[in-house]
Amino acid sequence: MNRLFLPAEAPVDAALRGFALAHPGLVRLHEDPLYVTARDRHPGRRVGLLSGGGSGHEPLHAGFVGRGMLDAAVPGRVFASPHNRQVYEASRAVAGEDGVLHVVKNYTGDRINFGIAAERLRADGIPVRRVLVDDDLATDDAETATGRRGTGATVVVEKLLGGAADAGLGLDELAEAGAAFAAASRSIAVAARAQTAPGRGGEAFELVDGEIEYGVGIHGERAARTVERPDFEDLVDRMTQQVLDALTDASDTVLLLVNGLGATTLLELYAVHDRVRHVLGERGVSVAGQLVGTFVPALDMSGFSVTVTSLRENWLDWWHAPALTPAFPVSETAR
Amino acid sequence: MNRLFLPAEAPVDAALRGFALAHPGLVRLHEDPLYVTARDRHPGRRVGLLSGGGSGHEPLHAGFVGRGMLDAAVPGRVFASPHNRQVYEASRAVAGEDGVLHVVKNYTGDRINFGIAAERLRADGIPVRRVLVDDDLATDDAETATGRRGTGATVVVEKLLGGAADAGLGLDELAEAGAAFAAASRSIAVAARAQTAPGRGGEAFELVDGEIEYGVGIHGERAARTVERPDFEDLVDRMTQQVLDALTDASDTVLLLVNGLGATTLLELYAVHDRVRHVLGERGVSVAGQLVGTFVPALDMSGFSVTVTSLRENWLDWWHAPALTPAFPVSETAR
Amino acid sequence: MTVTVDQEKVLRTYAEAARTAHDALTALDQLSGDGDFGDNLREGLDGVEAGLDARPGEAPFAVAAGVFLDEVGGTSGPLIGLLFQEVGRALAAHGDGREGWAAGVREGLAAIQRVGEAEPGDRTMVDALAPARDALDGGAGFADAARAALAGARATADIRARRGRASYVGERALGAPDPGATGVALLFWSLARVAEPDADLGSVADAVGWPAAS
Amino acid sequence: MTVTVDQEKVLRTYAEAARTAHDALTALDQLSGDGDFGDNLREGLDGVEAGLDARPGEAPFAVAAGVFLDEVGGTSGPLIGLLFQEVGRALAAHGDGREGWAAGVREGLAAIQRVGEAEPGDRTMVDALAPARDALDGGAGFADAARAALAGARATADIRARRGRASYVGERALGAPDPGATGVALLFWSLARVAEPDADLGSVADAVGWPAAS
Ligand SMILES: Nc1ncnc2c1ncn2[C@@H]1O[C@H](COP(=O)(O)OP(=O)(O)O)[C@@H](O)[C@H]1O
Ligand SMILES: Nc1ncnc2c1ncn2[C@@H]1O[C@H](COP(=O)(O)OP(=O)(O)O)[C@@H](O)[C@H]1O
Ligand SMILES: [Mg+2]
Ligand SMILES: [Mg+2]
Ligand SMILES: [Mg+2]
Ligand SMILES: [Mg+2]
Repeated sequence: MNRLFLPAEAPVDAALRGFALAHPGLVRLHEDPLYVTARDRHPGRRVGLLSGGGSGHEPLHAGFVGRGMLDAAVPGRVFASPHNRQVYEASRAVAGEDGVLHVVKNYTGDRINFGIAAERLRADGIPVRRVLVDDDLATDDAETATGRRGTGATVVVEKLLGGAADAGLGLDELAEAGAAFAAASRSIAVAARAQTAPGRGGEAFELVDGEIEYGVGIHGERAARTVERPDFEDLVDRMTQQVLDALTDASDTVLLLVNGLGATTLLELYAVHDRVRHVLGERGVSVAGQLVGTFVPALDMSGFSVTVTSLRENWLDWWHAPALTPAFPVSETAR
Repeated sequence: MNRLFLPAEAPVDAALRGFALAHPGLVRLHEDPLYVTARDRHPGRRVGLLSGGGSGHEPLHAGFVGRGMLDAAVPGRVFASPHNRQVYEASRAVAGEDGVLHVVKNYTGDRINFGIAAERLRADGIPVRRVLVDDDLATDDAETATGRRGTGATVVVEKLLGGAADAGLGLDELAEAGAAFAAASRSIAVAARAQTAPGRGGEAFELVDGEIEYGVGIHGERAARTVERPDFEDLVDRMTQQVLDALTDASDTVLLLVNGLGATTLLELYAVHDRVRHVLGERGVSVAGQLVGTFVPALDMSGFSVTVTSLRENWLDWWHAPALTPAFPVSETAR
Repeated sequence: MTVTVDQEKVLRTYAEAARTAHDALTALDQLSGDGDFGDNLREGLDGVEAGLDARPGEAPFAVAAGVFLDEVGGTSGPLIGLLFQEVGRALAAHGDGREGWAAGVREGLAAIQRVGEAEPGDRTMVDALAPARDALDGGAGFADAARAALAGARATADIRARRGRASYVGERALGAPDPGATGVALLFWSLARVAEPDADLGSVADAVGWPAAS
Repeated sequence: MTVTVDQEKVLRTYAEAARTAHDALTALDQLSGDGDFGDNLREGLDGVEAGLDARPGEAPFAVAAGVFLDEVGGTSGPLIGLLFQEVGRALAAHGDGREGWAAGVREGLAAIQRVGEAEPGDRTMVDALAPARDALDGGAGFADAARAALAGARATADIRARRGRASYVGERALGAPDPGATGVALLFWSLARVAEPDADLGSVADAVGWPAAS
């Protein structure tokens, strides 16, 4: 049984049209090739900020297009990288006086397609750099050449970069700042039910009763480990401890993201948040900003992730800098 | 298999704590009895606005507490009415010089408990009136004394009332305006998978392969009709037509809500929005404001609803009036 | 004539009656509902007695209203709380006599109907309250009002389910009275016991009248 | 000496070679991938010929780069597009001769490696490009560069899967060369055919060398 309500033809195109119709004051749609750009831009911004990747992770990335965050977002098909031409043309459309910065989640397809676009831009004389987001602890294995996957931290990196770009940083400074944001961020995710497999319907993988996937990705890859389901409190404690332990240079002030993977309700996410805060409090970590909600899902998977970004001096100004986008909570910027 | 990630003890209390910790600048938590209030309030507001109901519909209602919308929200347990004492004490806390207005979704339990609280407030000399939201077309049956259920339109009514309250309307004017908002709103919902039954886990009801529930409610009641699943386009067209046909005094300018029931992704909801707009365009209806997202879910049900509110003169000012809450999209008010 | 009735004594008598009737009320709610009415009423009135002990200076029905509105579960708890609230307000306004009680029951029933939207004949506590109100409004004394309430409650045994929650009950509960109506009738029984101790009203068991004496 | 090479003729020769080699390239990608490489290369070069016909004034490799970067599918399409882009830029900067080609291949390979992150020995088109670059950088002529590219491509038949996408191939593809390396070697074969028509290079079938002549 396919539970997804999507048109048979070109679902991503339809969704992006519906998205642009929902936010006419904030974004502009470009149909061929497919991408969206922000209608408004801080006058101090010298570098265009662009991100993109496979669809099925909404509101990422298009929901974060707008003044204060991304200048453009480029969607691929569900769980598939966008074409380099989309990235290339969107980049040309939003490049600033000091070029364009690509925010790329660490997946082979995205690396190649963004990389090709970057080569084309360089050939055109447009300066371009890349920030690679690779926060997922489940793939933190020195053996694999591919490195950690990019997951929830993307929204944190995009917000911080938006604030930094509006502060007038140049391309190289911005690329270095972005690399530092990503390096200071780690995540871990669990799932109690797989997402719907987009093509055939049905669940992408089966879970045995009473077990959960520990360390699941956002494309429905199974986790490396299927574990017996712990208590709610034990599970959240373990995830939070693992993330904190991995941030070797953890400062005592952090940004926190409690992220739904699709079908997990706000009731659950807020309860998780309450427990994560309890653990952070016990470890003496203070939280300077937090997001709780569905920001980087894996289609309609039941599960959630916890992301912590260890803050350095002056990052907080960029976090709280104004941002007006379809999906970034204004309450994080309005105080 | 229970897919919900919730503590075994007092999950709603935990979630509301986590909610208040996530939005410290906007809301204040009251733990006994349980409710939240807004930290800020338009100085021109003379009437306190309060809503509440069973939990499992987040972000409703707590997510709409803040300047420009609700002054307080009162959660019951999952799918159960709050206790009258919660409503009574929250109402006392936020009543204005001209009393307090209750926004109540039409369910027996909510009617009784809000009604009892209203009697207590009256006994204390606090003026109180009620706006009943009853938009669900699936229960539009002259036979039943209970009337139509209250569903997605609640968020529309709460936003319009917030704008009207900030414009300084008195209690009676506001109650009449609220009744008019509700009367001008109709919804219809479909589901392709039931929500998780909170107690036992597992799906609250089973669907046969290739069928959907047409006219489902937000507490996991089955719909009156299980129908063979139409094409995406046919389904959305039928729902939209039904809602438009039911608004006997449909003006040619409307507010539109495309609402997810929990597990339905933004990708889907935006694709639905695109199609609804197509149908509205064909019928010559113009859309003055729209919300697309998960605003009034039924826990983690897979499905969506379409709500249309037929606009009267000057309602649009109230729709676009500033609102700063955890969940109402600022883009609807920022243009 | 200005018979004044000791409010606290009425409530303590009612509490004692609820303890005595607990098992019968439980059985009645098992037949037509979820079986908690006996508990709700007894524990609520125990709480009222504790409140009266703890805050002897306060108006007894205000104490009772607070307990039932804030702490008692089930549909009946807060509805009975509303009755207490209105009785308390009326006794304060019109004195502790018949006039005060007539006004309080009238206002209390009106509030219960505003909130619960039940009509006489729907097989609810309204079926005990409406005859009592009519009796008091017509000038009757406390014992006659109690007889009217008890008769009204007893008559719910013959009401066929028609709508609302009553409609779920079906045939099964026919022959047994509505627990809420029965429980509320005991308030009038208690009131008459205190106000007219010589009136012939029978025992609590007689008042409940169920299970029918064999 | 300043041998200049007709860019357009190189591309048309390459297109003809891709048509001839289509079935062999398809078979190779069926062994080690998803079977679309033959289609991707042939349709891409057909598109380039159409572009050359439609816009005769434009620089041929710029036209070819646009088609491969914008329209050709698969991993190989845009990577070959990058090669065309850099060759086009270098020929414009250093002239249509050996110097220009040496610079273009060097820059193109660098771009492909920046983007695709493959090293020589990973069983990709890099294994044809790296020997060609080395030959041209070392002062070799076009025919020698083509021989180096063809030999590099042929040698991928013996590369055991080590990492990345190559690791999925396993034993099954051993003995058959990498389709992308083979397809890119045909560019150098075409270049040499145009620049040094008298050199002994053999046919397209000889160049592909698979299935091995029986
Ligand atoms: N809408 C109503 N109006 C008046 N009384 C009602 C109403 N609904 C139920 N009751 C009364 O409540 C009694 C049941 O109370 P109780 O057992 O405490 O509630 P619940 O059914 O919630 O368990 C019924 O016997 C009836 O007399
Ligand atoms: N990372 C890479 N760097 C360079 N070349 C690569 C890389 N990955 C694949 N290739 C080349 O692409 C060829 C396959 O092309 P094609 O069939 O078009 O792609 P796909 O595998 O996406 O279907 C391979 O034979 C190999 O030569
Ligand atoms: Mg009961
Ligand atoms: Mg009960
Ligand atoms: Mg292939
Ligand atoms: Mg392919």
